[in-house]
This record gives sequence, C-alpha cells and structure tokens, in this order.
Amino acid sequence: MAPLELLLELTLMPLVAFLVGMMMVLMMRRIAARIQRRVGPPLFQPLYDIVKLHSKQTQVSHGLIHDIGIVMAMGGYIAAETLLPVPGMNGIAEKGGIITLLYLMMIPSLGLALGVGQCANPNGSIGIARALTAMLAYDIPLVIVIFGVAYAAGTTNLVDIIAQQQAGGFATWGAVQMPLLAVAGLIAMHASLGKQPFEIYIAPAEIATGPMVEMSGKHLGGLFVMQCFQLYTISVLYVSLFLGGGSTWFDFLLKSFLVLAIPASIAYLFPRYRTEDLLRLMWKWPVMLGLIGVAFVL
Amino acid sequence: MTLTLLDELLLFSGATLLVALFIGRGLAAGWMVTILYGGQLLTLLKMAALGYGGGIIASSLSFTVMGQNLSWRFDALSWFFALITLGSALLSSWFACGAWERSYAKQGGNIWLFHLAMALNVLSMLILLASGDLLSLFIGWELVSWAGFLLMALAGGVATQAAMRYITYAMAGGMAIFGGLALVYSSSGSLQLDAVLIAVESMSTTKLWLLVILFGGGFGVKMGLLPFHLWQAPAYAETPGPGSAFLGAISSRMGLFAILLVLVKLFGIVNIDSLKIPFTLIDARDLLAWIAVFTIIFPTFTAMKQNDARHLLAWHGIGQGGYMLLGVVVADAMGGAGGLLHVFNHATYQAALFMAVTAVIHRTGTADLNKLGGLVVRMPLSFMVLLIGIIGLAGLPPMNGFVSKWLVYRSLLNEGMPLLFLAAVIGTLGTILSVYKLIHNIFLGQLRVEHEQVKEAPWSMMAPMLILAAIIFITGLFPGIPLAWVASVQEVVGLPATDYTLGGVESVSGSLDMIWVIGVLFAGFGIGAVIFYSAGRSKRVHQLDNYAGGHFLSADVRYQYSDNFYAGLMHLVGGWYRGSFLWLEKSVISLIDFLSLVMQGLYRRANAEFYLLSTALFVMAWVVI
Amino acid sequence: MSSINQIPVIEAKKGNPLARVFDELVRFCRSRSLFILHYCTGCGAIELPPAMTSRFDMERLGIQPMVSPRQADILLITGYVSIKTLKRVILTYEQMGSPKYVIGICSCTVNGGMYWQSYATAKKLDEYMPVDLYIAGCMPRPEAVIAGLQQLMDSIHAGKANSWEDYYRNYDYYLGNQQKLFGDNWQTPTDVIAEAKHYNLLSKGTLGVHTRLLEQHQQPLEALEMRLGHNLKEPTE
Amino acid sequence: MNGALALTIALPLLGAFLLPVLMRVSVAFGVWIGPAILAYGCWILGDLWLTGSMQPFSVALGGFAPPLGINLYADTLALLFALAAQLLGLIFWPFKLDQDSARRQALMLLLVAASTGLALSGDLFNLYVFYELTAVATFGLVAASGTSAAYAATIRYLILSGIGSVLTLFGIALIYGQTGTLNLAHLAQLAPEQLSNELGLAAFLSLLIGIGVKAELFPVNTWVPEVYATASSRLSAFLAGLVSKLALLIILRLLLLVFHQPEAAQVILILGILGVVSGELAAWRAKEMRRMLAFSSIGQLGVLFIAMALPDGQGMLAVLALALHHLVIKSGLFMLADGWGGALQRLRGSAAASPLAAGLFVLFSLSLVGMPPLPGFWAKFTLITELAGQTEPLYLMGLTVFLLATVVEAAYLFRVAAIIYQSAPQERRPDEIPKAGGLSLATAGLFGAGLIATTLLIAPVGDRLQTIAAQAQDVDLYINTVFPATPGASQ
Repeated sequence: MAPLELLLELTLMPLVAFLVGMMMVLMMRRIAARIQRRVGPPLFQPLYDIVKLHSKQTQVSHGLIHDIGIVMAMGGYIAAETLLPVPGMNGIAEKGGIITLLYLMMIPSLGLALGVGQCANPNGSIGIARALTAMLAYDIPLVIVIFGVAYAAGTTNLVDIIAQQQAGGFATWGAVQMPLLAVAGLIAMHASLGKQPFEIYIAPAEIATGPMVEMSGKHLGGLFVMQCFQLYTISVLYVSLFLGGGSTWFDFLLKSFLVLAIPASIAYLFPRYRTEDLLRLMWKWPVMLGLIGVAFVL
Repeated sequence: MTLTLLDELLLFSGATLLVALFIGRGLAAGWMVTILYGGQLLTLLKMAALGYGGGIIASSLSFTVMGQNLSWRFDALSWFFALITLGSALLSSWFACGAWERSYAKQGGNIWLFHLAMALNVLSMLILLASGDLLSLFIGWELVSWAGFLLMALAGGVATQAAMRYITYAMAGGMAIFGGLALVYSSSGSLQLDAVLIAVESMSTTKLWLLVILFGGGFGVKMGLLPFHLWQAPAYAETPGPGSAFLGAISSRMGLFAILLVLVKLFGIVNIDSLKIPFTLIDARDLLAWIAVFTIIFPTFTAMKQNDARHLLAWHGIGQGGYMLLGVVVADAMGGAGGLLHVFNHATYQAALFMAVTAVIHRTGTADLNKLGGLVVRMPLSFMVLLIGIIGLAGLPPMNGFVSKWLVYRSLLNEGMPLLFLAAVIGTLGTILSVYKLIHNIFLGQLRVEHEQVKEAPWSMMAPMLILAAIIFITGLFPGIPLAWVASVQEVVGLPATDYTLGGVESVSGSLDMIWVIGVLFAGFGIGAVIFYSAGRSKRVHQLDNYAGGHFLSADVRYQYSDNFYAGLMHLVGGWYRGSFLWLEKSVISLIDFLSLVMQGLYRRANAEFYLLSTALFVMAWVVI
Repeated sequence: MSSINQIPVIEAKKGNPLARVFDELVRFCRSRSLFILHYCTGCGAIELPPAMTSRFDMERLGIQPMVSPRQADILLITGYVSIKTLKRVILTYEQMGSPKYVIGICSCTVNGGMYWQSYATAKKLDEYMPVDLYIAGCMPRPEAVIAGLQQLMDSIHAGKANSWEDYYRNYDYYLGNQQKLFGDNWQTPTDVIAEAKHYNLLSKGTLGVHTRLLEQHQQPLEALEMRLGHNLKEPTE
Repeated sequence: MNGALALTIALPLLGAFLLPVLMRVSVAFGVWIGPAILAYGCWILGDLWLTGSMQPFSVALGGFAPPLGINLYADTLALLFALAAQLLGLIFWPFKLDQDSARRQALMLLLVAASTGLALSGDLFNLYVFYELTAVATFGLVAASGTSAAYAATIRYLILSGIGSVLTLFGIALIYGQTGTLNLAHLAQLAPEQLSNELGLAAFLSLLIGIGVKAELFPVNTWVPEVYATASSRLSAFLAGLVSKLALLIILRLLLLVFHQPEAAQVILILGILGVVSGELAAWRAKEMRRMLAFSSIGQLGVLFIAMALPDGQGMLAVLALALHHLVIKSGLFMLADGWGGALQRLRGSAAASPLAAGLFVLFSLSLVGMPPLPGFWAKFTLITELAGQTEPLYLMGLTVFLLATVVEAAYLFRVAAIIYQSAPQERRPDEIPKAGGLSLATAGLFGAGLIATTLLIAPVGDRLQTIAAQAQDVDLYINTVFPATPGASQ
C-alpha cells in the first residue's frame, strides 16, 4: 500500500469515527428524550457542547498529569480507530489484531484515571475505582466473547474476521453462527458503555459524576470527544465481530447505529445498579452464556 | 590451561565477591562493586553469540567427587537468564550507591553486608545458570537459596522473620528436588544430562509422575507457585530497597530456569503431557497450566488488598510468574516466546517499580499507601518511572509487558484454551486495578502537608530508574531485540522457535507489529494534544481549591480516597478471601508443633526403662512370630 | 491574552473576518450549550424538575443539569440564602469556570422575600456576587424559568452577559459586603485577585480597603508546581 | 609397630588408675600426664595410619591366637575411630588444676581408653567390657558437674544403661550358647550356618537394643536430652560426637559380619525412622540450646541407623560419611553451646557480642542441613542415592522422612541463628548478653577449620572414605586377616 494512501486512511479513520461518534451521542440523547417523552437536544448539540467547553475562558487544571490524562484518553481512542476496519479502509488493522485493539481501548481509561487522580478529589478517585471495577466486571464476558469469535475464525485479524462473515452473506454472520456469544457480547457491550443501569462510576447524585467532578472546560470537552469515540468504537467492534462488518458505508452505519440503539433503548428504563450487583450480574449471565457459546465453538 | 569466557565470567564474579568481602567497608565500595558488575556484564556480552543461535561455552572447571562428575557450561538459556541477572544486579547496585547507601547506613543498616549479599547472590545465580548436570544444578540451587536468605534476612526484624519463612519453604523445595535427584540417579545411574535424557524415555509413568511432582514442587517453591507462594511477598518486600528490586527482578525466575532445564528440556513437554490423572480429563501439563493461572489470579488479587507499596509489588511478582509458567507450559512457539520474554520484561519493570517505591521511601520514609499521596508534583521523574513500570506490569501498550502477555494470550487462543485464557485476562484486569491503586495512592491525589518539601530522588537513584524505564519502552517498541534471544532459548530447550520481526511476531493467524501500534498510539496522543491544547491556556489551581460540595477545605483535613480502594468490588469478593493458604500453612505448623510436643513428652517421661523393656519384649515377640 | 482587548468581546476582533466568524460561532455555542448547577436552597427548587422533564424539556434548548461547579456555566440559586449557605454559594461561584452566569430565582434572592426580616439571611444576592438575571416570583412557574433562561441565552449570544467580569473588576466591593457578613477573616481558597490578573481583568475596583484586609491574613494557595526539588529548602534535620 | 596398638588402650587405662595418686604427689606433673598419654596414643595411631599399608591387621593380645585369645582388629575404619577417640579426648580434655579435676581427668582417660577399645576390639565380650567401662566413666563424668539435675540425669542414665547391659549380656549369652565363640571373625565364619535363624535374630536384637542405649537408638534414648543438657558441654560433645558413633560402629560390625537377616535391617530401619521423627520434631520446640542439640543428635543418629539398614552394607559409605560429619559438627556445636546455655531467647544480640561464634554456628548449621559445597551435603547425597535405589517401600519412606526431617532441622537451627543475629533488646546491659569465648570457641573454631578444609579437599576425602568403606564392607578380608591362611602367624 502506498504510504500516502495509508496516511490518508489513518487520518480519515479517526475523523470519521469522531463525526459518526457525535451522531451516536446525539442518538443516545434523543432516544433517552423520546423514552422520557421529551423533545431532546437539537442536531448539533454534541458539537455545541464540545465547542463551548473548549472555548471556556477559565480552564482549571490541577497539574500536568491532569492535562496529559485527557490527552491520553482522546489519543488512545484515536489510535484504536486505526485498528478498526471500516468499509474501504483497513488502516493498520492487520498489524495489531483484536487483542491489541482490546488493550488499546484500555489506554483511555488509564489516561483518564491518571488525570482524575491528580485532581485530588476523592469523588473522582472513587469514580475511577468504580470504573476500573466495572471494567473488571464487563471485560470478563467480553474476553470470553472475543476468544470465541477469534477461535471460530482462527485468527485475531479483524479484517479476516469480517471477510469471513461477508463471504457467505447473512448466514455466516457471527450473530447467526454464534448467537449465544452475540447475546453475551451485547450485554458486555452495554456495560462497557457506562450508561444506565451500569453507570456506577458516574453516579451524579452519589459521587458527583465521579471522574468528571473536577473536569471543566477543555478537560470536560476532551471527555466529550472521548465519549464520541467510545460509542463508535464499541458499536463498530460489535458490528465487526457479529454483524459482518459493513460492505458499504450505508450498511455499515446502519448496523452501527442499530446496534447502539439497543442498549440505548434499554438503558433509560432502569435505575442504577450498585457496584457489587453489577459485578454479580456481569459475572453470572453473560459469562454463562459466553462459556456455553465458546463450548459450541470449540 | 586457557580460560574460557565462562571461566572469566565466574572469576570476575568471584572477584566481585572478594572485593565486597574485603574492601566492602571502605570508601566508595558500592561504586567499585557496581563497576565490577558492569565488567561482568561486558564479559557476558562477549558471549553474545550464545544469545543468537546457541552453541555452548564450557567452563574448564570440573570436578569428580564421590564418583560424580560436576561440570559447568553456558548455553543460550543460561545466557538469557544471566543477562537479566547481571543487568538487574548492575542497576540495583548502582541504585544502592551514594545517597541510598548513606541513608541506609544512617538508619543502622549494614551496607557492607548488603553488598556482600548481593555479590554472593549474583555469583551463586551464575553458578546455577552455568550448571552442566543435575548435581551441579542442585548445588547452584541451594547456593542461590541460601544467598537469597542472607539478602532477605539482613535487614533484621520483620525481614528476618520473613526470611525464616522463606528458608523453611526453600528447604522443603530443596529437599523435594534432592529426593527427585536421588530418584533420577537410581534409574539413570548418573546425573549427567544426556544420561538422564535417555533414562527418561524408559521411565515408568509412576516414577515420571513422582519426578514431575518433586521437581515441579521444588522449583515451584522458588517461583512462588501456588500453594507455595506465601513466603515470597513478605520476604521480597522487606528486603532493603535495591535488594528487593534485584530479588523481585530475577531471584524467583531461577525456579523457571530450573523448570525449563529439567521439566521442559530433560523430561520434555510431550512426556509430561502423557501423564494422565486417572478419572479426570486432565494431565500433568494441564495441572501445571492450572497451577500457573491460579498463581496469576490469587496473588494478584491479594496484591490488590495490600496497603504497603512494596508488598503490593512483591505479590504481583508472584502473580507474574504464573504468566511465564503458563506460556512455557502451553509450549507452542508463541506461548514459549511469551513466557520467556515475560521473564525479561518482568525483570525490567519489576526492578523499576521497586526502585521507584524505594525512592519514595527514601524521601518520605514510608511505603504505606494510606500515608502518601500527591507526590507527582514533587517527584515527577519517579512518577514517570513508576507509571512506565505499571503500564508494563499491567501489560498495556506501549510498554514491553504487553508484548509478552499478548504472545501468551495468542498461544492460548491458538490452542483453544478458553478457560486458561479467561483466567489470564482476569489476572491482567486485577493487575490494572491494583497498580492504579499503587500509583494513585502514592503519586496522585492530595499532597500531604509533611511532604510539601519533599525533593525528587537523587540522581544516583534516578539514573538506573530512568535507564530501566528506557529499556521498558524500547523493548516494547522493538520486541524483536529480546525475541531474538528468546528464540535461541526456545531452540535450546526444545520448544518450537517463534518467527519474530523487529516489531513483534509474524503469524498467519494475526501478527503484531509494535512499531506500528506504538506509532499510531503516539500519533493519537499527538492529535489528542492538538485538540486539547488548542483551547485556551489553563490556570493551575491549588489542590485545596477543589469541589467538596461547598465545603471549605483546609490542609489539616485529609481529602483523599485511599483506604479500601475498591470497596465496591470488595463488597462482592471480600468474602472470597478466606486466607485458605495461610490457614493451611498454620495448620501444618500447628501439626508439627503438636507432634513436637508429643515427642518431647515422650522424652520427658521418667520411666524410660519401661520403654526399654517393652521394646525388647515387643521385638522379641515380633521375631518369634 | 496580553491585553484586555483580547478577551472574546465583540469589538476586540473586528479586524479579522475569520475571527469574527469564529467568535460568532463561539458565542452561539455558548448560548446553545448551558450546563446549570442548581443551588437549591429553598422552595424554588420544586419548580426546576418540571422545567427539565417532559413538559418543558430544557434539553431542547441545550440546557443540562450538572453536579459540580467546575462543569457548570450557570449557577441557579433558587430561594433564600442564609449566611451559612451564602459562604458555600460564594465558594461554588468562585470555583465555576468563566464565562459563568448567575440566575437568582424567587423573590428571596432579590430582596429577601418573606425572610426579609430574618437576621440570618442575606437579602440581596447581587451584593455578594454579580447576578445576570433574576426570575422573580414566589415561586416562579417553570414557564418563567424557561423564559428567563431564554433571555439569558439571547444576551449570551449578543455578548452582553459579562457580569462574571464584574466580579473581578469590582472584587473589593463584593469582598467588602462579604466581610461585613462573615467577619474580617473571611477567605475562600480561590485567589480571586490572582485570577483577575490571569484574565487581565484587574482594574481599579479590584483592589481596595477590603482586599488589603484580606491580604493581611490570607495564606495564598498557589498551585503546587511540578518540580524536581532544586528550588526547595533543604529539609531541616 | 602394630603391637603398639594395644598401648593406645593400655596406657590411658593405666593412666586413669595412676592419675589420682600422681596428682597427690605433684599436681604440676599430674596435669601433664593425661594429655601426654593421649598425645602418644594419637602419635601411634597417626603413625599407623600414615605409614601403614592400609591393609587391615589383627593383634592378638597376650599371645593367644584368636578365636581362643582376644584380638584387636585394626582396619582403616577402626583406626580412624580409635584416632578420633584419642584426638577428641585430647581436644575435650578437662583442663583444670584442682583435686576435683584429678578425678575427672582420670575418668576421661578411662573413657578414652574404653572408647579406643570399642573401636579396635575384635571380640564380642571384650567389646562388652569396654562398653561397660565407657558407661561407668560416663556416669562419673556426668555426675561430676555436681548439680542435682545432673545426679537425676545420671541415675536415669544408670538405670537405662544397666538394663541395656543386661540385654547385651543376654544377647552375648545367646550367641555363645549357639556358637561357642565370641570372636567376631570366628562368628563371621560360623554365622551363615548357626546364626541365620530366629535365635540369632533374637540375639542380635537384644544386642541392638542393649548397645542402642549408647547409640541413641530410638526408644532407649530417653536419657539423651537430660544428660546432654546437664553434663558439661565438653562431655556432651564427646558423648554425642564420638561414643554414640562407636556404639553404632559395633552394631554395624555385627550387622556386616554376623547377622545378615533382612529382618535385622528392617528393625534398624524402623527404629531409625522413628528416631529421626522423634528427635527432629522434639528439637523443633526445644527452648534451650543444648537440649535442642541433644534432640538433633538423636535425629542424626536415626539417620545413621537408616543408612545402616541398607542391605549388604551398601550404606557403609553413607554411614561413615554421616558419622564423621556428625562427629565434627555436633562437637563443634556443643562447644558453642558452652557459652550459650539457657533459654534461646536469651541469645538475642550474641552475634554482635561474639561474631566468630555466630559465624561458626551458621557454618555448622549449614553443613548439618546439607548445604551443597559443605561436606554435609556429600554425606547426605551418598545416603539418598542409596536409599532411592531400593525398591522396598520402607526405604523410600525412610528417604521421605529423612528429607522432611531436614526441613524441620533447617527451620529450628536457623530460628536460633535468627535469634542470635537479632539486635539485643534495649533493656539488656551489654554484659548480660551471653558470649561464647575462650577455649570452647577455639575448639569450635578448630572444628570449623576442619570442616572448611574438608570442603576444599572434598574430592580426595571422598575417595579415601570410599576405600575405607570398601575395606570395612569386605567380610572375607576381615576373616582372612584374623585367621590368616598360615595358622599361628597372626601378626
């Protein structure tokens, strides 16, 4: 591949991810509003928020690590996007594979955790403690699911996994081949979004939005950007693993938005779990489904 | 007689010991010893051909004692481990020189004994690594055990107690190996490697089982494999700072070396695989693999509950050993490479972490995670080293720990072992949780008033830390460098060699190229930074200018979350910490105590003649019948 | 940010059309994205939930509730402010990031309302901090709240909601009133004077008698600089 | 020259009886008599050892040829132990210039004479006599410390020893009744026909238990802790180090020459295992240094019994190596215990007070638990390789017990080492910390030096031990030496 072309892809992939991610944020908020019989925010609301936050006059920072943490939170996802194939662009997906992707997706959490740590606010620290606990909760089923898919495909290369699913049309989709894993993956994915009922680490009424408590201005804006990437990454990963990726952009975006609409529609119907209940839930049902699914695959 | 390179190395090491022994009390003794370690490392580097493609360098030293031949030689396996040993010895010793040494002496520590113990450890490790037959292996093994004991015990107090516990375990392990040695000898008639290799082929299953248990258990004690892991954390943690860096980096890996040499090279994974446990589906290899993953999980989650930074790290040291064994036991190209590479990687980040924590202790006087906080503004370089170290430990990109763990995961995936894979990931997640606690409670959060005037660690301590940090990053960026050595080790021990590139590994089922991964990661950080810094200049605020629900914060009130850090998690899993292994250990001790009481009672009886007569009668009766 | 003129106020960047567009965008976004921190001290709080939820839905205007002052743009004070709570209100206000807006809801914030006789309430909120908007009533209906917020949005868009600058420019006045209420040793962790310098908003009303009084006992909380220790005192042994 | 061998027994014996008289005449002269006799003995034996052709020889006493007469049999093994007896007698000589010590010195000479006799004698009854002499001398020496505890211990020892003697005598009577001879070489010739039956076994077992009292054999060793704890350290060292080994040597000779029944070996093995278990476990809780060493000594002797139980004298080398090793180590440790009596906890801070002693303690302990380059390792190595070669499960059990006991041993020995190296408690004055010093320390240092020398010369020492063991194992050689092909030319 020509270097220039690759460079273009590497630039375009995060950009697309950001734009689509913003739409996804909007979709989540609109769905929430609809469920609550509200109108919801206007089309460009996510953009307004980000621009406003970045243009705040006061940018309160608690130190260098506070800043770097936010940079890492954004940068980790930006890097992750280049490992996530989209129609027509593979980026460097072949050089990392799914395990690397999974680990790159942990970098933002770690960066955020560092940044929050320097804020010296116990609410933030508690939030991070809970966020990491939540990660422990949902990553276990997620890992089982990824193991199953990668083992079934015989590769960790996402490009190959997608190609295999597209080869036989609908019948070779992961979700059809491995329905149990798909369900387990959906639950784990929902938890990893950090939305209700799994938003234990935001918990505004309890720990004052946890990690975000001392975030203002561009710091908070950075987190909003990160959220766009996060939604995009998770839904596209799910689409790539189970729904055959996308052969065309339309197909791809449709699937991605639909996948995200499922947890979004469920989320706002429930109150929040406690931490230990989240753990209990995640370690019980999706793990059980996932293990049975893996047993089928083996 | 011409000296081979190995002779040179051993002589050099012996000379280091003598220097530490005789002029170790003099001026700048630490620096001299450090330079000598450097010299040893150079000698080792002269043997670098071993690390690239094998061969053997024999020592001209050999004995025949009581009909047993003792010989010593180096191959790729020894070279790889010796490189790590000398590297960590050099850096730990460097770290100890200067400021640390002075403050340690001021606190009443014996710096002469410390350097002596270090030199002794290095020498004995080199002897172990050079062992050319099973008897010299055992000799080296015991030397390493006792040298380690000296280093662990020299701090006195709690450290000595921990060292006592260690030596009891180590003796038990040593005796298991001794017994295994005797069994091997009885069937092969010799302890030379090639003779044993032939004898193994004709061994009965029972005997092989017995040997696997004896050797596995014996070597496992040193590695801290479950259920013999209890000694390790306190013993390593209580050793004086640089010593714990050294021990944590390499000491328990001697167990892995021996396992590689005996179980993998001599017995062969195939033979071990053929040992089935009746009425179950698993065999000895599965058993080892499961021991490995439990060694990953339990100590890692124990580490999470530690409130002393050194103990936390030491517990992780046990857990990480599990990854190495797991990789080696899976024994395909990637698994073996992952396991072996993890030895190298672990040594680098564990040493860096222990050094960073020691630097903090040096400046603040405590490693209690509830009594620190916010030090990033006072010790930023130490923070950076610790950060790089924990990223390595947790196995996240872009540090080297990621590569080795990735290889282990991939091998488990290729071999289709979902439960082991899952367990390994649980270990990693647990590690992430607990290392965040470590860095948060020391460096992040609120700076205490008494630490306002703390300074960065002195350069004599900083320099080795920074070097280690650089190694961690560079070998993360170019894992091909150590993978070249690892590949020749794999060949030597009879595992399939991995197909490596400078940036990682090449494989049809998904490759890894760290240069690209790290490249895009940093590009991502760059873009993130552009987005972030394009907004207005930030205003730094004091830590007490903080949201507290409208409450006015003051310096005398601690506003930091450190204790019971993962409270929510502990609500669920807290009850699962049963201390079963501690209970087991205590039970064994009480049993011995009880038996001891009985035996003493036996000897305290006054009517001894009764025993004599009754024994005589009993014996007579036995004879007549 | 070397001079006062570079603060994004409309006149400042007239010269550059691109900057004008940019400023326009920023102002627009600011007006369309408002995070409120409701400091619910009294009965007025009861009117906020209807304003947020399905009947009136603040979110369609881009207004969202937030929990910490760092994240918020609007400080919504709903009801009487006792002397004790006022301290917290001032702290919260100072911790908010500029540009920030204060809305006083209910008569109590205007003149003490039904508590005007009480010794324990602060009667006029704007003596202690600049208030952008009062929504009077006891209590105002959600319609009034929404209307008020819309009015605020308009003035933000027009670039006229600059009362936060007033706090820095006339800090001495506000501080004086605060000191009158809380005593001479009143102090918040925020160093407002330093911030005023940071934003180039230091003017002749910033410093005065009261700030001198403050400086006498203030222990400035300067940010902890990251440093290697070269500029630290040797620890006394 | 070979005839001088008898002098090594006769001279100390004579000295023992004359000493009290001489001391009355001239203390200055009397003091030097004992050491001089022993030194001469050492010289004779050393000369034999160095100049001899390494071929065993037999000395008929009083001109009567065996089997009628009594003979001394000197192979390298016997010479080695005889030399050890004389040398240790010299090393542990009770130097003191008073009337009381005259008695003690006389008893010491008696003990040495009897010990040498035990090592050299080739006649069963003669062995019994020397054995009794040893016992008598020991009673006197133990009681000589004069404390009530010492008397109690002596009485206890006396009773056990008495019953042991009776049993021994009973065994000898059985043998004599069956074969009509008590000469070992003669017995060795007759044994296959006449003693490989139940009667022979019974006789052996009586002998085993009887002599086992001295050899610290399992259930008849209850005197050990009391006596070692109350007697002087030098005596304990001699008893634990040497006398127990000599008793063991007798049993070994009997086992090799006369009794080849597998049952005999089995009993020894079982009792040995029990000895290891009981001794090492009891030492685990010992609160006092000497008592701990006493229990440890029981355990070590148990190990020796296990080694001895190996069929067909395969364990000869192991027995020899372990016995010599234990001899050196235990003697050294008891010497250290001289200054370090009393509760173990009292020893905190002793390392700072007497670093050399602490270092020696660690060295001895390391060798005792078998740390590799030290001789203890090689001794243990010879044992376990032999044990592992057996197919009988009982031997493997012995192996297991031995290995586990080593762990226990390491634990309690290094617990003491840790206490020694602890810093002294604040409230203790420096002069309250027990110090090991003076003569005992010098003696211990001597043993330590010997240990290190052996470590360095392990290859030649090992070879020499192998030849000694091979010679001792050779039954035909024994018989041929005592009864040479040309009758009457026994010398």
